[in-house]
Amino acid sequence: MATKSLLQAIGEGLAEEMRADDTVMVLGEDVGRAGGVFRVTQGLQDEFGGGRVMDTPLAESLIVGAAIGLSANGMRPVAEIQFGDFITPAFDQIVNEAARFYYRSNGAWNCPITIRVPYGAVHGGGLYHSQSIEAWFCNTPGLKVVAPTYPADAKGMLKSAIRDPNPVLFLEHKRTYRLLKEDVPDEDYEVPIGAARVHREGGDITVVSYGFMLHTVLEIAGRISKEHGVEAEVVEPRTLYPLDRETILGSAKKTGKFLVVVEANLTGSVSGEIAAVVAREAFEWLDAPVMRLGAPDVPAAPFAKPMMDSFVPDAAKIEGAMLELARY
Amino acid sequence: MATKSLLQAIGEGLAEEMRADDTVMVLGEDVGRAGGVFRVTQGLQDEFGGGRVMDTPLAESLIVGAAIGLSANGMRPVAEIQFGDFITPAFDQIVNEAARFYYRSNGAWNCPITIRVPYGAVHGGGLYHSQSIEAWFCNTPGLKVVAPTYPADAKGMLKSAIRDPNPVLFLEHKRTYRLLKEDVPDEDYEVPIGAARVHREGGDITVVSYGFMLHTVLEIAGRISKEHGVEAEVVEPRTLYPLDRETILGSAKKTGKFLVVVEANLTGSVSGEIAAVVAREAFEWLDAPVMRLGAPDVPAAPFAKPMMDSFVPDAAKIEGAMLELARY
Amino acid sequence: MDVKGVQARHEGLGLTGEDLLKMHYYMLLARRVDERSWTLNRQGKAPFVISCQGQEAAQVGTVYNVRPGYDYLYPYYRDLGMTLFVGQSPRDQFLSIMGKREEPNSGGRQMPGHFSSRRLNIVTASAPVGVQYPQATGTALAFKVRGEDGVVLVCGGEASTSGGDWHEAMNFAGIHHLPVVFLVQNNAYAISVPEKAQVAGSIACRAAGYGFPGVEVDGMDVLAVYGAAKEAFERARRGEGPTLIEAKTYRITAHSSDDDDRRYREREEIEAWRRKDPILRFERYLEEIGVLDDEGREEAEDRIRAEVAEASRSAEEAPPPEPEDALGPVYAGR
Amino acid sequence: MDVKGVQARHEGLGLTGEDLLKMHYYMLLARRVDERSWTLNRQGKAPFVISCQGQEAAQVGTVYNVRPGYDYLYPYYRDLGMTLFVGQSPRDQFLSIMGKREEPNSGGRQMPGHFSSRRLNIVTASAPVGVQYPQATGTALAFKVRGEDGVVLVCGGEASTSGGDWHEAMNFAGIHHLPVVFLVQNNAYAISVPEKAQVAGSIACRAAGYGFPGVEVDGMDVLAVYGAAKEAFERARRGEGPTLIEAKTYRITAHSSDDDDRRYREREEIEAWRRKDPILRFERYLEEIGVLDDEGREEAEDRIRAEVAEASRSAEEAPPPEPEDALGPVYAGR
Ligand SMILES: Cc1ncc(C[n+]2csc(CCOP(=O)(O)OP(=O)(O)O)c2C)c(N)n1
Ligand SMILES: Cc1ncc(C[n+]2csc(CCOP(=O)(O)OP(=O)(O)O)c2C)c(N)n1
Ligand SMILES: [Mg+2]
Ligand SMILES: [Mg+2]
Repeated sequence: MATKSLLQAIGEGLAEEMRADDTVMVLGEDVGRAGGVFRVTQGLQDEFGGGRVMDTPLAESLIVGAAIGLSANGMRPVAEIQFGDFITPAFDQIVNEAARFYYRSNGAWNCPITIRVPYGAVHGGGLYHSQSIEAWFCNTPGLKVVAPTYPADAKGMLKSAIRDPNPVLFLEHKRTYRLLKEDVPDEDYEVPIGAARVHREGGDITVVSYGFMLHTVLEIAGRISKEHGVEAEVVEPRTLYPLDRETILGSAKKTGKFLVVVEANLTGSVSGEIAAVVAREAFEWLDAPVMRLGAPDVPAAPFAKPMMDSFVPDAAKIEGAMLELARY
Repeated sequence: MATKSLLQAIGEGLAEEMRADDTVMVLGEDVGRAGGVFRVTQGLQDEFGGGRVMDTPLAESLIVGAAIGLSANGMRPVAEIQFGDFITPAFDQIVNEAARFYYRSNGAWNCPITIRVPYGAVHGGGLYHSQSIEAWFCNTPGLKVVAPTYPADAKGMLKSAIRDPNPVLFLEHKRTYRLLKEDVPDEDYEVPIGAARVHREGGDITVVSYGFMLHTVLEIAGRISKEHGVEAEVVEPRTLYPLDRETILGSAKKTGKFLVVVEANLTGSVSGEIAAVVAREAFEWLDAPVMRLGAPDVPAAPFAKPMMDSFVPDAAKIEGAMLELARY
Repeated sequence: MDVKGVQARHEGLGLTGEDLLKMHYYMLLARRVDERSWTLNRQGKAPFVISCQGQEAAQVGTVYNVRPGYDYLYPYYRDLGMTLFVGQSPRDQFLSIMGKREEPNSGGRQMPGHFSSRRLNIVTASAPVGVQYPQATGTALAFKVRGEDGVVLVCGGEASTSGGDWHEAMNFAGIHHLPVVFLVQNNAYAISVPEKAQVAGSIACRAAGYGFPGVEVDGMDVLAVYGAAKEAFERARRGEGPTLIEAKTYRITAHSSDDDDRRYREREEIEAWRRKDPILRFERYLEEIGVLDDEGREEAEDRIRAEVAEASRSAEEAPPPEPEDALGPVYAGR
Repeated sequence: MDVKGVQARHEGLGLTGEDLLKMHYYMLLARRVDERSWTLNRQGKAPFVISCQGQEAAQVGTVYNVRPGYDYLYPYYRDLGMTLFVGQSPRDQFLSIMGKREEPNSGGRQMPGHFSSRRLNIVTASAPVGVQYPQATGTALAFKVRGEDGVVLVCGGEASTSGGDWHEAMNFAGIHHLPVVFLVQNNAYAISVPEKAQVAGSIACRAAGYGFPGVEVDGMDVLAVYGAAKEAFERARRGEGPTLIEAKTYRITAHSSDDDDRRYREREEIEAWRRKDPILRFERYLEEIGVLDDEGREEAEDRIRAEVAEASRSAEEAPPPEPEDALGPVYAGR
């Protein structure tokens, strides 16, 4: 077992699946010789050749559409969208096509594709290299949307995604790519889609979060435990659609105080669905209103640092929300 | 004042705006000689000519993109997307472009376009002439999303949309086009964007709904008042983004019992945001969990009648939910 | 009439009299199934009909090159002539337009014309126009990656070339010399929008810009279409890449049973095209070369009539879906 | 050297010596501003740089036909040579790359290269490649609807032709004979992806398929570009419709300051292209025809150097945005 960054873990997961299964292919912009703009696919073209690791034209609808067609003819493609902000041209192929193959053909055709999507705000990315795009895809039955945050989870979930007979949108927060390393098993393993993870147990409040925000939440959970004696239970959905309602509700009922922290523009984000589920199903257990924290409803993370830093929820805001909830 | 159907009211609103303002144009598939597949634009090309009422190629990204470009050069285009299900290719131009013109140019460029979109389930429409697409667009600051249900509201809101300096997505539920007629003022008037409407006052429960579901909700509200003495307050958001939180919360606080009814696949629908806002802001007033009712999480309305009828929430399900809430 | 010169036409294409009769059979079958569909619609038994009428030559002439169950097919909603040829039955089509439970495309979930058959390699189709093109290139790429000689046939109307998906697919197919045949059935209208408001320049000519052949062919002439498609399929099988075929044809019916085409086109125009009916034209040819006479035609008609009547009757009796069928299947299991 | 023949080139295009010096000035200015940007990047003052280097002839040769503030411009992120010409200043560019509050494109909201100026009719640009094309056709349609003779210039790299938006716009422009000039700066790479994996056939050739002229031009030769663009703009003004220009050029720098181009291209290739540098080439021409001598070049260099230094200095001093600036403006008021 060696320690790996998120980026390394995903790259390894890809390589292992390609070694194990000839039908697994990678396609996208700059994924070949260059190894991807984030270097996730580095080395893959050398190992597997240009036929199985293919640079596509700059055409996202084509990338996903071709992946669908590959899957209809026996392959298991992993498509990369270079930045989540540029997934929009592929929206039709994802929500109207891939997600509906199975239902519309009454189970005759399925669509085993994985779409890897780096997302989230980074300094200097500006409006179009920063968006949290998950809400666009979380009202689409037939699609699975996963967003693991930690390296070992990501590798195991990538394997699950590739082996899943359904289309899976695989979100990778750019700011977590190299943020930390952790032990990643050497042997083959899967982390199931649809199962949330409890990172930290606690009886006072529940905080649900994912992506870069999760790191901050965990940091603050540790701090307020020490400084204020507040024990936060921190739950990472890992799969955003369909949700692991059971784990989320279990924690909400246990603590009676619930907060969702997302990096997305708050209104219309997946935080709404999570909060609504808790407000409905854990009502009798709630000792405080279900709270949410996210980015303001402003187009997206600005380029200039002072603006970017005030746009993304920071440690102070998150700590404020957690303590407010704890003290409610 | 004459009585008009929703379809007629919208058609008239378009004609009046075109008469009043030379820069208003209509573009879309079949909007010209044929007058639109639903006949909303009937007569417009005869009156205003092919230059101002233009049949476009079958290319939704082009339709919205061209509308954006027209607006950048002094025009006020009204683009029609033939069915909401086909708005997906234009997703990029709407959420990444139109909605962000103003912010990204620091207020130098705005984008005064209106995008008319028939949506919602109809018998025989199948998966691709039926979808409730609103959630895709309700996480996008810079965009306004409106969905009026009644003829007079629709005409007044269409005028507001066309005169608004921002991009407005104007949703029209197909099943309500000819469902009823009501008095529509003859003189010029606007119905403001961003203001909900209370259709029926009541002290027992609040039901928020829009589109075809709203008609059923109102019908049942009348029935359960007579049959069960339950007085429902029925609130129509009319604008789905940004929400009129004040009116919605006012009603929730008044009744303490809150239900949202949508036709969309429930999970990830706008019902989540509405419920989350109420759960947060009206917590102390709530006597029951915030409830939601929508279509099951199944790709979309099927073609065959028995399946379609079981997919869309019907009177029995809605009545059941309203009574369950009232009796909570 | 230079009978020898005429005979040379199909012989030059390597077709026997039997081939010709088979082509004729499927063209006529498609037409009669389609006509019966409108009757069912008028009777209130089929809520929606979308037709192949006028396009049978384009469809059968092309699909005649397909190896059913091996090559892949992305038909569009008018391609009844194709789906019948590769192995769907008239009864299947009637089940579909009546939304019956055992309808093979979708079990009553989708509107008619959204063909699908895993067995026949007909990839499940949908309504958004043009989405099939990128998918078809991916399917062709799979053949290429595995070194197989399968071909992918992908179809659409002329308006299906207006959206970005068509272009992205043409470019990708051209870059990788993919074994895909693009068949555009240009029937002069997209619902009400005439070709001149839909297509700048020429669809067939565009292929040159992507570095592969594009041919415009008389879509009312099944042999002309067959000849162009034969070359395209052979090229694809040889690994030489894609071909674009633009078949000039005409939609004889309204766009669908929901459309009233009097709003946007003249009756005279339709009548003029009816005189170019691809089936009548092919029958004249078959008569001229002595492959079909009055009696033979009657026989074919009778056989098809009986087949269609029985299929329609049997489909009408089939049960509708159950309400609960709406609820799935949403996700495939592992 | 046939000086007369050489002189005939620019004279044949109706250009005076003054025009040539103006072109030279903007090409050199763009280059020097760009070079300075990399310095600021290395100094940690500018987080992101994306370059025009190598493409100045394509840019200035084309934009020289634009009437600033009347015609509309949809530049892409490398088009510094254009935005300087129509009226943005070197200081504006430095403000932008340093994300300063008074930066004119976006007030520090957008990455550099996302040009915008209401005053100069530069429509606000974004990062998603290709979205500008449909917008440009709409802007051209507005001119046409109002009967004005404005022209819209829209630009992109060769990869911007791969997405559907480019095609949808080409088709629409062709159908309505819109006054738009499509300039594709084909610099052989899209980040790491070489042209052969990006473009099937030929971009310039594709215009024929849409029924309007497409010209391939040597993008390292400002006069050749100017000549092609002049014809295109005149055609557009006469109401005859669009033109596609494919300028063959080369990206001398890495894709951006975030890219390491050693991963995917050889140093020798870059060196070979450096020898075709459009500025050096133009200077040789200017010398040959006696419009520029060593002294003149020195003077231009000095003037530009001073201008750039002052602009950079002044931009560095400008204040950054305030944190609260992030919060708006989201919606325009009525
Ligand atoms: C993306 C998309 N936009 C709009 C529609 C609505 N629509 C269905 S068929 C059609 C016309 C298609 O015309 P064409 O491609 O020429 O085929 P034809 O029906 O003439 O055979 C339109 C506009 C659609 N199905 N998909
Ligand atoms: C829709 C979209 N997909 C991907 C990207 C990421 N990206 C930015 S520039 C670029 C390459 C563009 O190449 P080209 O059009 O040839 O222009 P060049 O940079 O070579 O001048 C890519 C892939 C993007 N900006 N937009
Ligand atoms: Mg057509
Ligand atoms: Mg390039």
